[in-house]
Amino acid sequence: MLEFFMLNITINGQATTQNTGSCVDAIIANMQLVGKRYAVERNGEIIPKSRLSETPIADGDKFEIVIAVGGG
Amino acid sequence: MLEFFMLNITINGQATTQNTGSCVDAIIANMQLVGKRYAVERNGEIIPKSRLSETPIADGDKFEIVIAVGGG
Amino acid sequence: MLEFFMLNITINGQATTQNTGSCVDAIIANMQLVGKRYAVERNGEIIPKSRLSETPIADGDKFEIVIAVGGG
Amino acid sequence: MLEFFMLNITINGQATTQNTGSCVDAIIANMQLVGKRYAVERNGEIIPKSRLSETPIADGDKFEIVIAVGGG
Amino acid sequence: MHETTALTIAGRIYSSRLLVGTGKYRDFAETKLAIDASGAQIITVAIRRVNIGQDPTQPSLLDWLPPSQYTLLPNTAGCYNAIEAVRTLRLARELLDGHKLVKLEVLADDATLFPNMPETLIAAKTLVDDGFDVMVYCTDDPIQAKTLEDIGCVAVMPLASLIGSGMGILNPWNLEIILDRVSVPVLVDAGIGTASDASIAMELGCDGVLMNTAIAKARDPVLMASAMKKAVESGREAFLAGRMPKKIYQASASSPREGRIGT
Amino acid sequence: MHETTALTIAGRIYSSRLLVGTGKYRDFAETKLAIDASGAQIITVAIRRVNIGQDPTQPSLLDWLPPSQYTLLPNTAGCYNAIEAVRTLRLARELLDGHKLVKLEVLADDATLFPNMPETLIAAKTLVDDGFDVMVYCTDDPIQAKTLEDIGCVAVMPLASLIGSGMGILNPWNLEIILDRVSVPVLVDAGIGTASDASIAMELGCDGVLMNTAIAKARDPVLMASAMKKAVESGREAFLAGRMPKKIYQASASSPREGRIGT
Amino acid sequence: MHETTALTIAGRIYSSRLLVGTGKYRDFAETKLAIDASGAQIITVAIRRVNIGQDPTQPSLLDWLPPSQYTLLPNTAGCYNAIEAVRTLRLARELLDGHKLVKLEVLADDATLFPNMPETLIAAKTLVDDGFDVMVYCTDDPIQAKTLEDIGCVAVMPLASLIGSGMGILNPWNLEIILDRVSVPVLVDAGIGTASDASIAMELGCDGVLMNTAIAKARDPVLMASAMKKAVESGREAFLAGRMPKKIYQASASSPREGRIGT
Amino acid sequence: MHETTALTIAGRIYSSRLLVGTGKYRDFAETKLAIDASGAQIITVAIRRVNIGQDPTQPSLLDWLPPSQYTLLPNTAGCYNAIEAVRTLRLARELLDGHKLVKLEVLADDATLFPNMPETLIAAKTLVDDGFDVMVYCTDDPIQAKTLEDIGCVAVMPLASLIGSGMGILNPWNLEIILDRVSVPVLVDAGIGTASDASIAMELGCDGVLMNTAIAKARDPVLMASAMKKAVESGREAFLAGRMPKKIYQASASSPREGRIGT
Repeated sequence: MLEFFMLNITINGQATTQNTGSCVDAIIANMQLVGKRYAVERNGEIIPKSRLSETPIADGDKFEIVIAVGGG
Repeated sequence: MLEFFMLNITINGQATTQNTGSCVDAIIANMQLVGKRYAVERNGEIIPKSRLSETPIADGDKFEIVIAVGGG
Repeated sequence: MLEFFMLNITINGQATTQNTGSCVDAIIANMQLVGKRYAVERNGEIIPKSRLSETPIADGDKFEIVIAVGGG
Repeated sequence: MLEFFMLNITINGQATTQNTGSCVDAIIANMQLVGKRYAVERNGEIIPKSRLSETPIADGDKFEIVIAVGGG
Repeated sequence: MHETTALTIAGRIYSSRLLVGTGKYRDFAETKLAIDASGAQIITVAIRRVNIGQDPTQPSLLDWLPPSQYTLLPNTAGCYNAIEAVRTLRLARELLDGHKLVKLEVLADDATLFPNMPETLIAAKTLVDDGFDVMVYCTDDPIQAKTLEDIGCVAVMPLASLIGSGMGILNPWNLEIILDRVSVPVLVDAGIGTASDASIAMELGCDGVLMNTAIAKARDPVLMASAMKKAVESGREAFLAGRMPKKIYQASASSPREGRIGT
Repeated sequence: MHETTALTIAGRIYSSRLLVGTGKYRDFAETKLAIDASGAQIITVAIRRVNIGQDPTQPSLLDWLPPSQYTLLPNTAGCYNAIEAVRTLRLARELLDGHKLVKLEVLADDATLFPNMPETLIAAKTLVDDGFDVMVYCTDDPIQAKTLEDIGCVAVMPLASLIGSGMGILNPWNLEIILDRVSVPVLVDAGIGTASDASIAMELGCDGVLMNTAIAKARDPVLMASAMKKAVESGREAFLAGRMPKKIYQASASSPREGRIGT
Repeated sequence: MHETTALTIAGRIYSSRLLVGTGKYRDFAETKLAIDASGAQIITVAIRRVNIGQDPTQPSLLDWLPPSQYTLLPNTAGCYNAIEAVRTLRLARELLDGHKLVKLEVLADDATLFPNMPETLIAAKTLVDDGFDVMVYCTDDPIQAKTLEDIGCVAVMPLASLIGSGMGILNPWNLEIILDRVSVPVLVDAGIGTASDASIAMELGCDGVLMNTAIAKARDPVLMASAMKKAVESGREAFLAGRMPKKIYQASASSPREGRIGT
Repeated sequence: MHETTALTIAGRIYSSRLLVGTGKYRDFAETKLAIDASGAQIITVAIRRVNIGQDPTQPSLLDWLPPSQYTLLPNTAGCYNAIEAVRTLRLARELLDGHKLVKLEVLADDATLFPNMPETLIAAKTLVDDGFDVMVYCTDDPIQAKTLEDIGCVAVMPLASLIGSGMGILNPWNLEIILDRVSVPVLVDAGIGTASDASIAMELGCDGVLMNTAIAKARDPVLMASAMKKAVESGREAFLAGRMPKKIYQASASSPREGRIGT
């Protein structure tokens, strides 16, 4: 019944889960991006970094988490 | 009082007059275009040649009467 | 002792022999060029066709016999 | 009778005269080229600078006296 | 498509791949002589207001070049937006008794006569929906040329260089991409200056060439028209014949290397 | 001289300004078909040793292309110095019963087939003194081209680019100086790759073009020969017709600016 | 505008007129060395998803090229419509703490990476309204380049030739019209292959050049970066110095004609 | 040889690959400023008759440009045959105290200033036998350039285009053959018009560039001299760095194709 308490979400196109009640900053922590430069989009809307810790994750959320890479 | 019975119209951007009750074919006749290739637009709408003789001129009508000329 | 009666000559860079006493037209005949377009050079000098039959071959003569071929 | 004692010479294409007995260095002095960079050709032959003072001028001598100028 | 020998536009076959304009000539007689020397079957005409008061007894362009003998291609030269262009071609259709084949050109400004692509896309859509067979003057942008084909235009006609400039083909590489992408006929329109410009366009694989000034403003327009006819045919034949490969610094003798006389 | 319409070389008039070589074809039949499609009247041939042992019953080049129908132009392809070249052309004269018109080319090396100009000048002098009418392959150096005219050559033939390279005209500016300086016919020889290259040479004012590989090594030599015929005629007509001036960023409308419909 | 010596974009002055990309290098170390050799102050970066599972302890691009030392220019490479491009740049702005200067490029397809102009116009309008300072990759269509300026873009960046092609400037004439029409900085973006290509762009009067592949894919990227730095400075100085006029066949001696020695 | 980084002529090493002339400037002050801005170490001078009656108190060219600071390269500009050229350089050697490094140019005529190659070959042989180190102005004929090397010239200097024309490099293909054939330094002499022309010459692999008019007749000669210094360095570095290959219609993205945001 564990999954009963889990949220099914998508990060960068990949399905994964999070504990209910956690906020978006938890994802950043899991990805070890704390202190790095990144940006987060949830369901097509950008979430400012300042709000990540106050934004609860909802079941079915789709996240895009991006960084800067080399490009022309 | 003659102008009282005249219609004020515009042909190819120039103001002119026509007798009340006349149809568009009268303009073609005046311009001696009968038997030539031309096209007539009244107030932005094309009048097929076949309809010119049944289309009465109204006061304030704007006509464009065109022919083919040399062009690249 | 046969070679005693033969002349050693070169035609188009290849060594060959001719009977003593024969004239240049004999070479043309051997090469089956009679009636064709060709030119003959002996030891660097051109021999006019008209003279081939009166030009005896000498031992050691070097001949160039040429025709026209496709060229740009 | 003065010209009797003078030598008729040509310098850079212009006719002029010099006193008899003078050497080529006199020309250089007249032209105020002393201490400058120049070269002297007499009748088509170059005279080394070191020899100018020991080279007497002869009547009819043709001199070219050149310097360096701007050029591409 | 660009490989076939006959030029087919909107289902009709043309033996000549040279299209010419009728402007800028000394008079109608010269126009007629030059056009006939060019062998062109499709000729462009402009649509203009009748000048009130002009002598109606004078022969007109169409008296010299009757629709019975030439495929007239009314253009929208002088139109600077989609609305003007559409109005002009609807008048042309009425004038030519329902004629559907037209040349759309929407210009951006007088100084360059460069195509206004956004307006051109709008006008093309409107005209295609209205049943016209649209040949369209455009930039050499391969993407928008393809869009014009997708809209339903029957031919795309990128400029070689500015109208009336005679600068020739400034960017053959873009033309090559267009030829690679577009299935309808691709004709170079505008910028041809001399015969070799037309040959080069055809050697690239273009389906045809449209020109006016290069002929009309040559010192001898009729002779230049003949030159252009041969140039287009020559370039087409060279394209179909398949040119030799270029060899950079590897000369090869045209005569056999063997059998040279000895020394 | 370069303005006249007929091509006159050594006092003889030719209606075709395209000269072609006879090398590199699949066989004599293709050679003959291509040459006839080109309309060429002057065709070059090489002089080579008879291969001892070759089947003498086989037809030869001249059986296919008899001197009675074509002006044969023997060349010295493969000669690397003046002596070889002179010997070769004397043999050619004997072979062709006193024929005087010849093409002199003295090559520098196999890799470039570039003209050896010092040897070319020597050979040209010798041949002119010996009564030949010399058409001479040379670099595009305007000064030495003029020298060759002064020596008495009947035509100068600068290379457009390396023989067999198909690179086209690499330096039209030098050709223009040659055309300005030289009175005898100037023909572009070597380097033509496709039809427009030939058109461009003629538009520059050249009196003719000589080519071989561009035709023989096209995918379809006979069709390319036809393309070249039209290209040379087209370029000549364009030259005589006088092209429109180039206008840099000054477009001018081909349709009248007046009388456009109002809005 | 194009005459001034300092490059000003969105009110900020840059001493270097060379902008470089950060893609295609062997590693970050080489990227850093090449960028510093180029003297570039503005460098483009792409925005991409974090690869889940990638080692987060590894240094990232921005560790090597910190925003404190370079003006980062996030681009939309890989976006094929306006919506993707706008989303990407909004993420970039968040990522770079509100950074407004961005490079918009909406590509048409993978094969050409040609700009999709209709989508580019839509995205540019949206981004300008959203407060971005938009530098925009576009075709060399002078009309649409002007439209992009009118929309409020801070720089227009026409391609010289296809991205990554190294073909150089295929149509300088269109660039000249753009420079004549547009007041905001005009930078050539894409297609530069070697140093002289960059010089030529600057000699035309362009305000700057943006490149990536020409440096990253040279045999020695760091040395090529230095070459490009000098090429851009050299071309700019030549533009400002005012080149001598070209003289066609009118040579003039560089040395005085008088005073040569007699003979 | 052309691969080495230092320029060595007649055993002496030069850090600058730009050689400049001293003619056509407003005055000696501008000449000096421009030459110093160019960084040139070798500067050409002409040899002329002293004007009788000219003010001897005025400073001369060599007072501004002393042989102690520059390598003077006396030329034979204005000489139209071998004899004049040899006489002129012997005077130069006397004038410069036995200086051996000279520039030979034998011109054909005033209108083109084109090299007279036959006379150039004669003069080169005479001068080499007389102990001179001869740098020789010549045509771009690869065969005669090689002959000049074989005669013993220390550098060959083909023209890019006519002296003073500013037309740039008209035939890079011939230069490439020369670079492939000749081992002594190859410098482009004459015809450079702007900075990119010099870059292109160096990118081809030339060992140096000699110019005069392009700097002296720019609107701002001193700034153009600086541009030329950077252009030559830039072109050389690009040559050594090894440019990316050109890709014809095969664009490749500069940003990674993976990891773009989903939609």
